[in-house]
Amino acid sequence: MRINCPTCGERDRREFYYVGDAVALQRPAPDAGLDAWDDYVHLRDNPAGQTRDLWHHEGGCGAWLVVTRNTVTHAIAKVEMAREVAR
Amino acid sequence: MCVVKLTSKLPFDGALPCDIGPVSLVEVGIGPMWSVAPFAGRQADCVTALSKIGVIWPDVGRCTLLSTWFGLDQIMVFGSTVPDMPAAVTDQSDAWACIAIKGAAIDVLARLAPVDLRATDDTVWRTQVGHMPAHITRVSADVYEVMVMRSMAQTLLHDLTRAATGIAARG
Amino acid sequence: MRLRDVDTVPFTFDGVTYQGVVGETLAAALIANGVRLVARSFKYHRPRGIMGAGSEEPNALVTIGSGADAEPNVRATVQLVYEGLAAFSQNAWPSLKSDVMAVNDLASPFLGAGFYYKTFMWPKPFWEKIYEPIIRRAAGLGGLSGQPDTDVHEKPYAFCDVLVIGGGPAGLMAALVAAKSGVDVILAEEDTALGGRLLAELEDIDGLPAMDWVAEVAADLRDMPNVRIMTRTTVTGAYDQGTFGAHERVERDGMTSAFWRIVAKRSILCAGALERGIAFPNNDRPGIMMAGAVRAYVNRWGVAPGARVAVYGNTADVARTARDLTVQGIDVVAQIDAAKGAAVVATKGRHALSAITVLRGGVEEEIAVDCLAVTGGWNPSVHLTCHMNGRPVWDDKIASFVPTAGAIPGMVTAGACHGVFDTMGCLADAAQIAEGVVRDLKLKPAQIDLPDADATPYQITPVWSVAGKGRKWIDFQNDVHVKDINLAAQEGFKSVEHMKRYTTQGMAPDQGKSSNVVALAVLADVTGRGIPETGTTTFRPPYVPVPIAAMGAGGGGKGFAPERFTTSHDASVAAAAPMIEAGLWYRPSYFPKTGERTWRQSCDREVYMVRNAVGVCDVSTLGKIDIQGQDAAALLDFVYTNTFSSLKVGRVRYGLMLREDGHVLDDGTTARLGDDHFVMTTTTAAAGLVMRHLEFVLQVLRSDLNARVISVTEQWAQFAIAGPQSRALLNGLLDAPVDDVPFMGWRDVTVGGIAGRLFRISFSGEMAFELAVPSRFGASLWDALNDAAAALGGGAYGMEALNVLRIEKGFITHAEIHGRVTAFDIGMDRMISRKKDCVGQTMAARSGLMDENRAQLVGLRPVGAVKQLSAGAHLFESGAAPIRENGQGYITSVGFSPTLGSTIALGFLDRGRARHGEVIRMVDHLRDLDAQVVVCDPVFFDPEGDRVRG
Amino acid sequence: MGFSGFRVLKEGLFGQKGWSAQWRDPAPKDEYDIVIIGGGGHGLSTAFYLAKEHGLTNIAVLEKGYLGGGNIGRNTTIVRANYFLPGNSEFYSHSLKLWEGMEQELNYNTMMSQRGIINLFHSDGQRDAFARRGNAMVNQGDDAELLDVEGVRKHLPYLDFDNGRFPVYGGLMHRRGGTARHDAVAWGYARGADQRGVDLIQNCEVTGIDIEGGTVKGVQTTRGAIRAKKVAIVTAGRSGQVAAMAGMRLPIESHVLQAFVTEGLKPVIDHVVSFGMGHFYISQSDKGGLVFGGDLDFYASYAARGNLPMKEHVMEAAMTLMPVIGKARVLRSWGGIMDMTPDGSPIIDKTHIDGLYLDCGWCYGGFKAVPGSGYSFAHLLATGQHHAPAAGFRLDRFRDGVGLMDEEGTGAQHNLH
Repeated sequence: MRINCPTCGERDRREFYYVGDAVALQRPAPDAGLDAWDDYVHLRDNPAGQTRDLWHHEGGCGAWLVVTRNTVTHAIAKVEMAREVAR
Repeated sequence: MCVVKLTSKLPFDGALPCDIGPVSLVEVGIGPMWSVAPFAGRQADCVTALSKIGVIWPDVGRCTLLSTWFGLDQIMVFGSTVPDMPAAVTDQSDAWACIAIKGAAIDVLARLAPVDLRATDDTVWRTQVGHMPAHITRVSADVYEVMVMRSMAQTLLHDLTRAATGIAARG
Repeated sequence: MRLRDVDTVPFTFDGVTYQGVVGETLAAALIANGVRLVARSFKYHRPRGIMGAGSEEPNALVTIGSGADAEPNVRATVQLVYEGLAAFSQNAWPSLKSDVMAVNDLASPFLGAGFYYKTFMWPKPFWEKIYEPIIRRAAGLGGLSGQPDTDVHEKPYAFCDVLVIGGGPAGLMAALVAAKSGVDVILAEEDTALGGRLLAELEDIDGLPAMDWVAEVAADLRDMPNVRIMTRTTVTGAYDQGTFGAHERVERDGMTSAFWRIVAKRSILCAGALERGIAFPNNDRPGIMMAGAVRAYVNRWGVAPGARVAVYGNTADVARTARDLTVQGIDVVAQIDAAKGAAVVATKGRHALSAITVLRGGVEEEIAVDCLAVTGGWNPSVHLTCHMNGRPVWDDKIASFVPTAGAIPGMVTAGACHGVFDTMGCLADAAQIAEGVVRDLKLKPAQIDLPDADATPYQITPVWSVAGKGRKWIDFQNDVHVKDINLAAQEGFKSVEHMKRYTTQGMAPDQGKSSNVVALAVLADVTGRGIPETGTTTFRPPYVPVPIAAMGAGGGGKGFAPERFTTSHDASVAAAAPMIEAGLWYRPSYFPKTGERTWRQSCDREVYMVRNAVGVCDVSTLGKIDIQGQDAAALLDFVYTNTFSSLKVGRVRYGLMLREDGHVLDDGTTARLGDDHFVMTTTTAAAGLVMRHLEFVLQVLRSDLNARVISVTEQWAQFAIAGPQSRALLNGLLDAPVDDVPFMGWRDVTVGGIAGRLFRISFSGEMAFELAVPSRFGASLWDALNDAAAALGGGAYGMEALNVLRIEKGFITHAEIHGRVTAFDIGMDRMISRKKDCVGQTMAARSGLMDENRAQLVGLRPVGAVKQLSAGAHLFESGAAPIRENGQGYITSVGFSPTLGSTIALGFLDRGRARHGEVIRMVDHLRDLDAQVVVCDPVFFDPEGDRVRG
Repeated sequence: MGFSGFRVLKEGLFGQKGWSAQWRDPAPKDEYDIVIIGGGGHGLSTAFYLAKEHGLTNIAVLEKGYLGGGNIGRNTTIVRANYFLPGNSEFYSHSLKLWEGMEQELNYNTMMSQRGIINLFHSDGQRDAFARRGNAMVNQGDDAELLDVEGVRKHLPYLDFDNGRFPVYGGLMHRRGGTARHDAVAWGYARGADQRGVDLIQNCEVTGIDIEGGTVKGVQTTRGAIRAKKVAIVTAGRSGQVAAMAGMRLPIESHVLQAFVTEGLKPVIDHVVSFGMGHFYISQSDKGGLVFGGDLDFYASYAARGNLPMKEHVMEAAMTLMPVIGKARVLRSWGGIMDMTPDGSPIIDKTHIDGLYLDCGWCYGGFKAVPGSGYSFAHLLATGQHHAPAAGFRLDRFRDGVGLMDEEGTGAQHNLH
């Protein structure tokens, strides 16, 4: 598996750390309530198909990336810098 | 008050140079090296500040005579001082260990680093060498330099030796 | 028998010396020497000979070499002969000829598919004691030597624009077109030589022998700098985004293999096709071979598989095989055309084929033969196209499966694996396909003139199995025959996956390469479905089996993970300190002094030394992260539970970090170097994790914060100087006195003119400092610290003493903050500031994480006869039975405190903070300990903290 | 029709003609008391125990492919009861007891082989953690022994004790742990359920869950609508999709776990062995193949196949721990879809929809749980009450943080368990 890091170009999967669904980009407010936080920390859409997940180019430039990827085929449609998506 | 005299020690401390088949491994003394990470939106100011002391800001994945790209928003600058600039600057002179691989360098690194090493001179990679985080520089077609964290110097030597031995065994 | 004059060298098979040609396959050499019986089958121990001529060989598996380097299950059809090669048969005892386990074959009526699911159940204990050991010994093929693998294995990477898989006519043409068009090409070929089927066939290209054309193209390719030809390299797997695994066998001294990770923008699969058999009675006798293999032995290797050969099959290959044999002067005694209904219905010969019975036009005729060449047609080698879940599709025209287009992104197929079986067709197909690939890469394809080659169209009348008495073998390796498949269907195992799993067809070392299509056809027949709707099982990587040592190359011994050494490592080793692994680091356990016989004596002395004089300890392994920027303090406020924006420059604060789920992530101290500048320390274990976490916060959660983080762990060698004499030591060592450094303060200092940092922090409860200098001076400073400490009655202390010192003070490590622990559990919930948001704050407030009944950090001391406590022991109420229902907690850390003269422990106990003074029971079943302990505050020593403040 | 050595002999003499199908191939009825979605190990054992323990037989198991086609047929077949957190301890202990009586209970040889499991440790800290686990196992009434390095050497002389990157300090031995023949477990439960009247319906994919007024009414399938009083979702890696049909989001992320088998070899490894400093565990099947695995590939996936980095990591671990198997050749690698939860422990619970039940989140530990899960889930389905050993597997524990069972201590990141 190879991921096209916007900084470094296409790199082998072994350089990347995976954290999970890009839900982290929508961190609830501290007072958003337990349901919102349960959603954020635990519940997942877990689609069989297109998903957005967060990877860290830990073995490369150090960028956190939002990867749009198909969980059935492993095809990667888009890779973005997380901080740009987060803005 | 006694006066203590501290002596310095290089990461490979006498273990290098060594030759394995067609491959030579030589320690590269890094000297003073500073990490420079411009604060948000201030890279242009840093480029200007460095240019005044003759340091060219490297492009992503490139090095220059006195600087090298080192990661997201981060370069290393070589030289005894760095100017004041709107950046996080740290002394990294002692944090890394560096070996120059001469002769069959691409073949050696092809056994350790998961990157396409076909490139022009002065290309650099942040990647892994074996299981270590590393910084690779293509000095020339036949010479590549590899930096790993200082504490992993022995493992770098171990891995490079193993790779070179494999190449030598093929004849 | 050899058909040519050759130079030979000796080799042995089962101890008998034969003559072989260097570079030919062991199978060819055995055939040349008239060896027919080479193996015993897996289940019934049937005598078996050589069937094929390639890596798909199902029968002729042998062990190469003996002693440590013995290599089991090597296909005789790929092993090359060298002088002194020693090969051995497998799975037979006492000998290949008279194998006692062949008794299984007699019992075969009872040992049909799945029989073992129905028996061996009584009496119950007999399974592990009797049945299973017998089955295990009987099963398996070859044996491992029991010695570590000593061969050299490499694991390189390679990158190219186009990977051409297979160096037959299609692969050569594809590579030529791509290379001439200017793309970087890797051509991977499993065989030692390029040419593919052309190596084995009598064919002309442009009016000359086909191999002349092969040699010309190969030379052309070798001359191009953008081409890399990798022979003896099998592409074993296709993975995501154009990544391939490939296994190269390098046969030189001290080197056996390389496992390549090849990355290609595009790939062209030219893997050819594999011949399939026909299921006729007793079709497994040594001497019954694939027709294509017979031609390979005759044409390529110049050895005759028999003197009286019959050919049986359903394509033009029957005539072709007969022709090639006749050319070599071998007697072809019968051509049996299955397409016209003729069949072989019986065979004879126990250890070698002696006769066949042919049924033609209703008449049976027995013919004496010593070799029968069989072809049931060809199956395109679709395997790699299935590695990403692609399903091949049935093609009636060739009565086989062809690849689904696009099954592997970036891969196209050409030639025989694409369903094109004539040479001319392969060349044209490959050229066209390669041109498309070149265009795809935005280049202009070079025009290559196609040579003139054989264009005989492929025609086939499918024949799967024939009637007749006797077992008709399909999967030779796992001994599966037609009746087994019928029985599976009869018992309801009608889906192809069920059939495979019930009969084990296709699960042997050849992964069904020789048997899958025939088995499917038989299953389709018995279930009354067509082959397409019956479907296929999935081909999984690797295409051919790969040694663990090859894919695990570099992992052996110390190569598994980096070793990290501190600058004091050599000095610690010189001081005879046992070095222990701490994550990737090595740290000294203790520093033995003359006369000390046990580690405890050393540890006790070191603890005493720190409490009463001064000790020095290398703490460089702790993570150090430099944090700068106008929002540096805000970042710290967000990642720590407590507030750092209020910390004054020159001061240090302890901080606690949570995961977003509210549990403790790590702890450590952070010093404020300037208004916008901090340096954070982490635990050794969590250094990398915290660094990643900070980047996560800065780039994902709080990209609004303007701050930069970078690890400075390696820049600094840092040493703890702990004990009442620590200040005296430093005042004697540093260039200026340090009397003004307050507890939890830090200063820039110089040591012999070298700039460093001094932090007054303590992990021992004594007045203590940590002195950091650039790493190049670490070794030298360590020596100086040891000398200075010795002069004050102190010295170095190791991990054991460090552990005791911190337990005495109730300081936690990851033994306590083990991932399930909350700030509440360790009594630090008040450190979670409510005035600001921080990671984990909300979830830490969940009811379950703040429950009074949770296990809480406590200290424990023995109060009964048993004085020994143990980490990992569980806690119970005094007098309660030590069972799960009564469990109330557990011990995390234990040490003998020489200061208190007692073993002391930290642990977690239900409602522990409210139970100080209570006597409870500690039970360690595994170490046979049962002790009475009293619950106390986790701070055993100097609870007021007077000593640390000096 | 019972299986026995006698019948094997008899059928052998008469050309195997007397064996009938091991289960029927019924068409789905219009209505059942309970519809179980998923014909894998857990679904089949649930059906079996509903019939056997609760006398409920108007039950259908709906399987979109073939019975036992999911993780039950793709795992490394390890059976054990070596957990240390309350909630897990009692459940796996119960499950192991069911394993020990399985062959007799099912009249099917599932080849349960209690050859012993040795979890190796490589530091003092790991030893203490394993001691804590072992003590929990003994507290629960299961077996555990702490081996020092010499103790390990006696059992596993072939390990590299001298050169490995992480020396072996010792091991936790669990003698009652072992392996079993995975397919046979599915088939045995299927046959047992079928014999008791359960309809096992293959090639029947559920496409919708009918819910009216907060109560489940049945399911839509590729073979028509089926009404049901209760619907049980037991679909492992696909739980998220099936629950979504009922409008639910689950605390699950599906990941790929790879497994490997080598060519057949004469006996070399007699136990189940796991490495403590990398992800690697191994045993040898009765057919002689070395069966081994490692950790997840770590990215969410439904592809049931993995990539090279984890394969290489697993093989490198093998080489540092037991280089004697270096010459064994990997024959096949494959992947399963793991339903990973935020604490690494499973869910057996009712849902907020009346009549809709959930059994999922087995992460990569589902095989050993097959009998226990079916037994406990059947109990819940039949009685409406949690079966005591599985009472901790509540769905709401994540929300309120009560009774989390994070054995690894890695927190609410699904792929870290």
